[in-house]
Amino acid sequence: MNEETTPMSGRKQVNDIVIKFVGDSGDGIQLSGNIFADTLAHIGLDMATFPDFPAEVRAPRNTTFGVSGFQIHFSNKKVLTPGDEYDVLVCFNPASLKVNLKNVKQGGIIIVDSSNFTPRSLETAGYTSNPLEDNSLDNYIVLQIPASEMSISINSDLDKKSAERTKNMYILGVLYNMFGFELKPAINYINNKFKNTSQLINANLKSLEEGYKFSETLKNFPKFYLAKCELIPGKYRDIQGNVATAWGLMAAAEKAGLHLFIGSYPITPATEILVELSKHRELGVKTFQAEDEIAGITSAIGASFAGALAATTTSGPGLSLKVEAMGLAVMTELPIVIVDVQRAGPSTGMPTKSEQADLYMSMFGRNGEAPIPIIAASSSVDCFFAAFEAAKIALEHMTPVILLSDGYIGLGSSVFRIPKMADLPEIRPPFADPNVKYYPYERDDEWYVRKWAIPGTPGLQHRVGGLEKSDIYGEVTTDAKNHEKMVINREEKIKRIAHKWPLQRITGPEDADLLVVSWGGTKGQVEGAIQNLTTKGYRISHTHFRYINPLPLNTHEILKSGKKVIVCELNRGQFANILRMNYQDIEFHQYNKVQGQPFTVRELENAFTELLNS
Amino acid sequence: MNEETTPMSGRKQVNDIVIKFVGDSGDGIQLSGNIFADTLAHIGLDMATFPDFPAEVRAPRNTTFGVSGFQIHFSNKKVLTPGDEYDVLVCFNPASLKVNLKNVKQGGIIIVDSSNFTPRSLETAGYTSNPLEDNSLDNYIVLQIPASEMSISINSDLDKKSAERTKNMYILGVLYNMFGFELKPAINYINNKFKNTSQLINANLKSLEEGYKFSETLKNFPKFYLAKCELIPGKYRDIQGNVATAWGLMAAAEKAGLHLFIGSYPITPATEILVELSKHRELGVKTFQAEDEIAGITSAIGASFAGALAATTTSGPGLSLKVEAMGLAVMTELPIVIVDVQRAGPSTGMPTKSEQADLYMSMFGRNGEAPIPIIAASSSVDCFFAAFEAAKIALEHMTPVILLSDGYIGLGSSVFRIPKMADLPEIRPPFADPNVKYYPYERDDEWYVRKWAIPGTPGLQHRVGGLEKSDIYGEVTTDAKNHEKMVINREEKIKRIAHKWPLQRITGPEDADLLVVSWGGTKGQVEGAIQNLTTKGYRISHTHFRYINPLPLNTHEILKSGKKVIVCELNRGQFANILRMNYQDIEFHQYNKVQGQPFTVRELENAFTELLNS
Amino acid sequence: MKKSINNTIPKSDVPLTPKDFESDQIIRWCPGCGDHMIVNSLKKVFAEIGYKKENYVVVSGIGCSSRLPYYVNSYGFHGIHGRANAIASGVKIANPKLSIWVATGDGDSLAIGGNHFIHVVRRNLDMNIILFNNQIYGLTKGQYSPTSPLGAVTKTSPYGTIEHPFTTGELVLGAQGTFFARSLDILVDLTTNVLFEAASHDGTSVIEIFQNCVIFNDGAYNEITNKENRDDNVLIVEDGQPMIFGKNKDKGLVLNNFNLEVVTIGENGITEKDILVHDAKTPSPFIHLMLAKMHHPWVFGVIRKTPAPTYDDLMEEQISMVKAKSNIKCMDDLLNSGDTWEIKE
Amino acid sequence: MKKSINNTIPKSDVPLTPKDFESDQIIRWCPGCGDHMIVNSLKKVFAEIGYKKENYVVVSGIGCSSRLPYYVNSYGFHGIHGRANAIASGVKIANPKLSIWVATGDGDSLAIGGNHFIHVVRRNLDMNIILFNNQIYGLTKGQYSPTSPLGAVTKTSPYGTIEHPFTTGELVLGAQGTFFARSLDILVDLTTNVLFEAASHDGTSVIEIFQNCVIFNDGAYNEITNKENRDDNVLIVEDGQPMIFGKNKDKGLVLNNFNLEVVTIGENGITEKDILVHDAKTPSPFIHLMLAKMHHPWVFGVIRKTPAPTYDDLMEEQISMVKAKSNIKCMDDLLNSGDTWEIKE
Ligand SMILES: Cc1ncc(C[n+]2csc(CCOP(=O)(O)OP(=O)(O)O)c2C)c(N)n1
Ligand SMILES: Cc1ncc(C[n+]2csc(CCOP(=O)(O)OP(=O)(O)O)c2C)c(N)n1
Ligand code: SF4
Ligand code: SF4
Ligand SMILES: [Mg+2]
Ligand SMILES: [Mg+2]
Repeated sequence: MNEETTPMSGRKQVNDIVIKFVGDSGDGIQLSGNIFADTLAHIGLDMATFPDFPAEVRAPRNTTFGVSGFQIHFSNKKVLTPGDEYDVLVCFNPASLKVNLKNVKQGGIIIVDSSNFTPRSLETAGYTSNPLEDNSLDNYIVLQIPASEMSISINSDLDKKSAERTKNMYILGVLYNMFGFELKPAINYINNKFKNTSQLINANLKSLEEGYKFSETLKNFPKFYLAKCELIPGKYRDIQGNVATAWGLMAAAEKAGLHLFIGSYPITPATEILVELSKHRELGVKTFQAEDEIAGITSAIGASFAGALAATTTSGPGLSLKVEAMGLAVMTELPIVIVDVQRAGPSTGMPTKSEQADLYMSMFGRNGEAPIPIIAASSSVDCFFAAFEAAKIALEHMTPVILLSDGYIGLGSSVFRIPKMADLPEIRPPFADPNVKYYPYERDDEWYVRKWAIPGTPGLQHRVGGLEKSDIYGEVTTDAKNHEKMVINREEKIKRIAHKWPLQRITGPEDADLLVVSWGGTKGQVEGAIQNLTTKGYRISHTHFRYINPLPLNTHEILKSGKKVIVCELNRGQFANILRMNYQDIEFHQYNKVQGQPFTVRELENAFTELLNS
Repeated sequence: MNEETTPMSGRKQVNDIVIKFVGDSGDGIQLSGNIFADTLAHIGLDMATFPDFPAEVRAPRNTTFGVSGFQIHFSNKKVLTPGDEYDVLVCFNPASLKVNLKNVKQGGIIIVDSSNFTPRSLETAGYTSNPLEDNSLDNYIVLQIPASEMSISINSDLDKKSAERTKNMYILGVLYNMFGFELKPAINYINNKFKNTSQLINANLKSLEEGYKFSETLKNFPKFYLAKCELIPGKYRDIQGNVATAWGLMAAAEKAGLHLFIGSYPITPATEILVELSKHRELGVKTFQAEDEIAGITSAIGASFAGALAATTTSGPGLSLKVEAMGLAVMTELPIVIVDVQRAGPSTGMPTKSEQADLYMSMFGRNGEAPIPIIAASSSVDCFFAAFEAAKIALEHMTPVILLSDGYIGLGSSVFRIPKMADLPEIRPPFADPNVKYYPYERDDEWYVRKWAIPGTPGLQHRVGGLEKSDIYGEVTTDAKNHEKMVINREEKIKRIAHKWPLQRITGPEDADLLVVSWGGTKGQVEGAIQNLTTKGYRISHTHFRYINPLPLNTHEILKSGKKVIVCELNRGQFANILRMNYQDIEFHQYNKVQGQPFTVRELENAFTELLNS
Repeated sequence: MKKSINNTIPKSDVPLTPKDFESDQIIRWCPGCGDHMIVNSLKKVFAEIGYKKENYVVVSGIGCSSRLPYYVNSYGFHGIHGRANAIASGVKIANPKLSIWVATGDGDSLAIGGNHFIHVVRRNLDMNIILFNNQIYGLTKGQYSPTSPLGAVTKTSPYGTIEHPFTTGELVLGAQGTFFARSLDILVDLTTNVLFEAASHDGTSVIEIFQNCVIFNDGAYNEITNKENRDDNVLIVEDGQPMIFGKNKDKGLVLNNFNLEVVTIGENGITEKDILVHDAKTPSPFIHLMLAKMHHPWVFGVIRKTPAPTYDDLMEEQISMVKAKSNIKCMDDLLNSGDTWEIKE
Repeated sequence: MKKSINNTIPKSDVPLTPKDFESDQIIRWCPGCGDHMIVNSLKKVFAEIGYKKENYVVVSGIGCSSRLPYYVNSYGFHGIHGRANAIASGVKIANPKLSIWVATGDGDSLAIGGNHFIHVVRRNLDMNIILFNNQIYGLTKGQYSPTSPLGAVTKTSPYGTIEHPFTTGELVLGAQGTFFARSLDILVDLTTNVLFEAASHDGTSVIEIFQNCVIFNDGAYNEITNKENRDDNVLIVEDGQPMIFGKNKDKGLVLNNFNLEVVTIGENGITEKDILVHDAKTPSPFIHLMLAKMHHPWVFGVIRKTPAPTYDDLMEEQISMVKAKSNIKCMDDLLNSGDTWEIKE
């Protein structure tokens, strides 16, 4: 919570707060979270949020497996992650307290809707005694708010069920008071959200205001304020990782002057990308909800052949189904972006949980020699830039590109400094010149890229396909030497993309005692841990990989800079092994976690200090 | 040709001969080859054969891309490969001469059906002058046999087309004389083959005998004889790799006392496995020709759940489609055998050509952490034993197992010393005891294997599936620690299989200057090259991997034994990279070829000596 | 009284009740979801059919509906998305003595799993496919499915879908289906009846159940579930019975030219005798197709049940036949068959 | 005289001939294969249709039939096995101004590609699918396919298949198809005609062509190709014409009860007037289904051609409509829309 003791109008100053709302799926958790985040945005704070859904659409009430959550980390400084532990836990029922208590900071605040701590709900949650009464919460500041009862009683004009539903606003009122926020942004949000039913607007606003007032009556009610934000000036918005991916692709299409085609099949946690893109017919986005993942990618390959910027979005099991068609895209050398929002596997695994275990498949999962560039987004906001870059590489190098995201950054949100389209790099696909004789597999000498001839262009008629083709001419052939040449051409084309990547960077001392290697969506946690350890005086440096294939040109040099090197990833060591293949002279330690959960900053700190001390 | 000069009845003794028959698809190439091989078998020689099909079913006549071939290598000693270069080339048309001449040994024999060297056929083959007349074949012994013309004239009772078709028998007659073989086995074969049409029998026999006689009239007709065979005593047969795979699976089913279920979709070069298995209803084999590869493997998983020995057979593009379901088999821990007869990729690639480039996909091509054991057959005959062993491991360890074969050994044949079923190892699946309470994910401590409860058994009702399950109990859960535990359980189960593998062996000196590493279907060529170099005095050793995942327990020790280590494979270095991941302290050189063709012994010799001299 | 089922699947020695099929798992469907009613019908029919408990196998893909195997005490396989019918095919072929039940959704069997669906129907493999049609992808939270009506507004079609939907029955018939029945989640007895009929059919039985997804597609079937006019919108057919329906049982179907037409008994001289009698057994699919396609009224009950050889029976027959004729009785025979030779010492 | 085609695909300024579509590739089909004739019909019809040359796209999967794109001078995509229809869908949606032709086989579109096939048909995407039905997997050398008749002896069914085949037309209708036609490889003119009709249809046109595989399934269509009785086994339908056939043009179809029946004109008082007139345009699929299913005689020509909105048109319309209403005209607008805030210096 980073308290500072400068009092101001009786409030403690804080710089950094993690709040988590938890309860049943029907408790309005996500809505409360969104309203709160919206207000934070209006105040101009940095933040990261993460929703935490149960696997079930509507699990039975009050069960521990049915708990839904929404976590917000906000600060006047840069926010790296949605946070490990909570300063404030807002619980709508006993089950949610049970599941989340272990992550509340010692001395943290627990706000409960005490109306819901009935004997029955305590029992279904598996409590044998009421934690609000048995002193088990003595190390926390517990605020008992009878939110459901109060909401019903102050909204007696409404039916009981609807009135009770406003309990989340009641508690929100308490929070606004706690942090000294004006109610204005919340009021606007509510007005907007329920715009067609004034009765609901009234009830929600009433509960919000009453909750605010009620909190004043509480003994020892803790009050805080946040100092002015230190973000770089600019225009900001809050953005979910999956939405950022969608927008990144759209931005690339606009920049390249192409139509965007999306061939996808819904799958958790990638579905939101398709959902978002379906909304944007106004920008000409063509979303094709295919009958399966195979049709998703093959329609995208068809659209690419026809001259669109084409992409397909999925998660692990869906990526598995695209393997054959990825090979076709390699062979036809057509640009497509394949987005994989990784989830916990193998097989169906744990669909709502996150992991980084599709890296092997992305690198190696094709029949034959079929290299594909891989970019891994490092945060929700980075999904925008990574998607843009994946599209740029695909279009300019005539190749499929895999963009790895994960459930954690894909479903999480963070604050996005809005770029200007004019500031994004140009994208220039290698269109064939209709006035020059066209050879489908002729390459330029520098990048080994073939030209793109779009159907409808007179004179460029040609054929592509999955059979091996002759160099330059693109005729079907089984000639032995030609095959080897083409295999090497395709390999070389991908290798050379490394010249387009920025050099790999390192933060921290050049000759650190420990170099931490990370990739993809774990960046925030690793940075957090390293900042903490650096503050504590450790000589520790960090290099984060966004470009996985090909590896940046200076990778070896960077990796040699640490006395010890540790690779942290949410799998059993896939990136570490890829590095071993490439850099045999470096010893790679590993820190791995396969629990469907992100790293916590604390466990990373422990792992690093342990290795440093060993 | 390994000639020895002991003359016997005017014949030179030879120990080792490579013959290749080449011509149009319609020229009866495969039939001639089969009859010749059958005779070799009756004589009791060792041999290996390889058919070489064009990509087209019936390509246009006389085109170079339409050439069909059949290669036979026979010897009175152990035969390692179908051979690099031909002692005798039998050409039915100019195009086939054109394509194959480069691989005829200097001074080798070229037999041509001279009737087919017409101006027109020379032209479609791309000859500007007739090679039979322009001295370009001066370094070879050329035997011009007007086989087509003669066949027509001696079979004037038949229509011209049918009469001409017997030209292959005419030339076969020449060969039988050349090697001093009796015509008896060939006559029996022909009688059998054409049993329903006595007219065809007569014509074929007439041509065969006339060809034999005709060769006597040739000037300088070379004649050979082979010394007595040195194979170990026993009963032998000739077997194609794909048939051997089919039989290996059938043998495993019989040994385990289970029904065999095959869920497959046809694909070159794996189709013959399905074709062979479809013939064996008499042994209760259930072949299910599925609508696609996904139904192939998922039906096999269903059959496995129901208690069958289940397998699916395919090649690269088909394996790509099975990726998602392989993950399901990993998660449900059900036994299935996945046979991949590798062909040249990526994508559709070159379907009739061979390669070893599906290794990466086999090792790493799944979403999530999903390890699968891999066995690679090392020869056509070894397909039998490798398939048997794959099934045994699958059944005893409750896991999918990948069996890697390739087009070269799958379509090739070699001589098989017929085993007795009683001599094959027992197979004992871990059936659940109906009298003990059943927990689907309870494991034995030694092998980490869960028990197999077969539907229809009273009291063992349970559920499996692709979602993560709780340890022991098998309930659906997203518990973080449980997931990690299960990931590690599955990993550990596969790792421990290494204790079941025989130790990795090395042939050659313990402290060789060069250790050659190979795996899968290249064994014969590599052994051949090493034998030759050893004879020449090089200190060179060889270790061939049949067990790819997990690697045999002593692999590190073996690899450390060579001063230099080179990994040879028909891809861009996939196994070499897997070894690098595991053994960072060893420097691996590579020799790779991706031409859709097997290694030649000669090129390997060159590569090895080059490295030795560098 | 139900007629009993006669086939090769072994029967239980003791009478069974739905309780025997109660599972110990907590049901995780949304409160009010139609799925709850379907699983109840299933447990009832398992008891009625009376096979040995351990011979039931329930197979599913992925989706809300595909969670069903957890909620029935039987051998169960919760597969991967779209592959339920292929997995089930393997189970049945491997052991034809098992009674196979597939629980699947409009996404699972008509989107990603469409190919396996039409192929199992074509092969007439003896199994029962319960297709929960809620016209939506439930588990992934509300995208349109291949049965969503043209124009449906869903998460992925904010401006309305532009796709013509399948109708399950037509697809089944187009794929050479031998059994098609339809029910509605709330009609628990009808569901139990048609499931029984499905079980008694040798071949692939497709039972489409209109199922309400209260969360993402609530009211999709209002037209046929609302009390006021559902009787006029619902025709429940029975083999051998005239196709009469309506609040007052005065409406019926007749064939007019090439189309089915609704008439009112008592009007224009129409009597009960004029009403078409349902013939579920006729091999000809034409009237069945018309019934499956009709919307006013919607037709429920067993629309088609026509005998044809099953894949699994033909497989077993072929094996017996070949076995009887062959000299090869074991692997040693096979290994030593055909051309072999001996190398002597 | 053919009527010309009117739609949004741009027309060639100069008249075209089949020569314009001749490719420079050596044809690699077996001599005598039916495929040779089909590609000739296609080149003819491309010229007749008269779109700009560069606007034709030919897409295929894998199989002998799928080699076709090499033998036509156009933009071509030789895809992977089973995916031709999905690839083609992407091409068409991305650029509706292209004329799309899919060349596919009974394996490619009915076995591995069955799902994409039924879905494209359902969506009524404007493209033309030429399905070469040789009742066998040709390229992989002779395994049975989903259209091989029950009992067929092939490489993978040495004792005869145990699978009921699909009939393409029924599957198309079951999938809500709007166009189905049938031809025979040797009837080059009929093929050209039905291809033209397909091109003029807005929506998914399926043209099934019975094709002889001389190598692995020679004579599969003997019944309808042998000179002696083919006229009595073949009915070529034309929209608006009575369905008459036979050597002496004296046979015809009538509806009897619910079935089509063959009658002889002049017998039992039957006159030409009694013969059913073919109506390809009727939305009702029933008679079309009967025609597609019939075996004595086999029915050729355009069996169904009924108007319905296409996916690609609806997509373009939806885009225009949404564009017209939205304030968001470019990415900068979108990025700055909704809730944003500014941090000042
Ligand atoms: C290969 C794969 N693709 C996509 C998904 C995501 N997914 C799970 S269920 C489902 C659709 C479910 O719809 P339906 O079958 O109608 O079942 P319902 O939930 O409506 O009962 C989807 C798209 C998945 N699990 N696996
Ligand atoms: C994924 C995949 N599976 C299988 C194959 C092998 N294969 C190629 S073509 C074919 C069947 C061809 O049959 P059909 O579509 O009827 O075409 P035809 O050759 O008869 O014209 C098969 C099984 C493949 N190339 N790719
Ligand atoms: S989401 Fe819909 S289908 Fe799924 S359980 Fe809930 S109500 Fe049922
Ligand atoms: S195999 Fe059959 S279908 Fe293929 S080209 Fe030859 S004749 Fe035609
Ligand atoms: Mg559904
Ligand atoms: Mg075919």
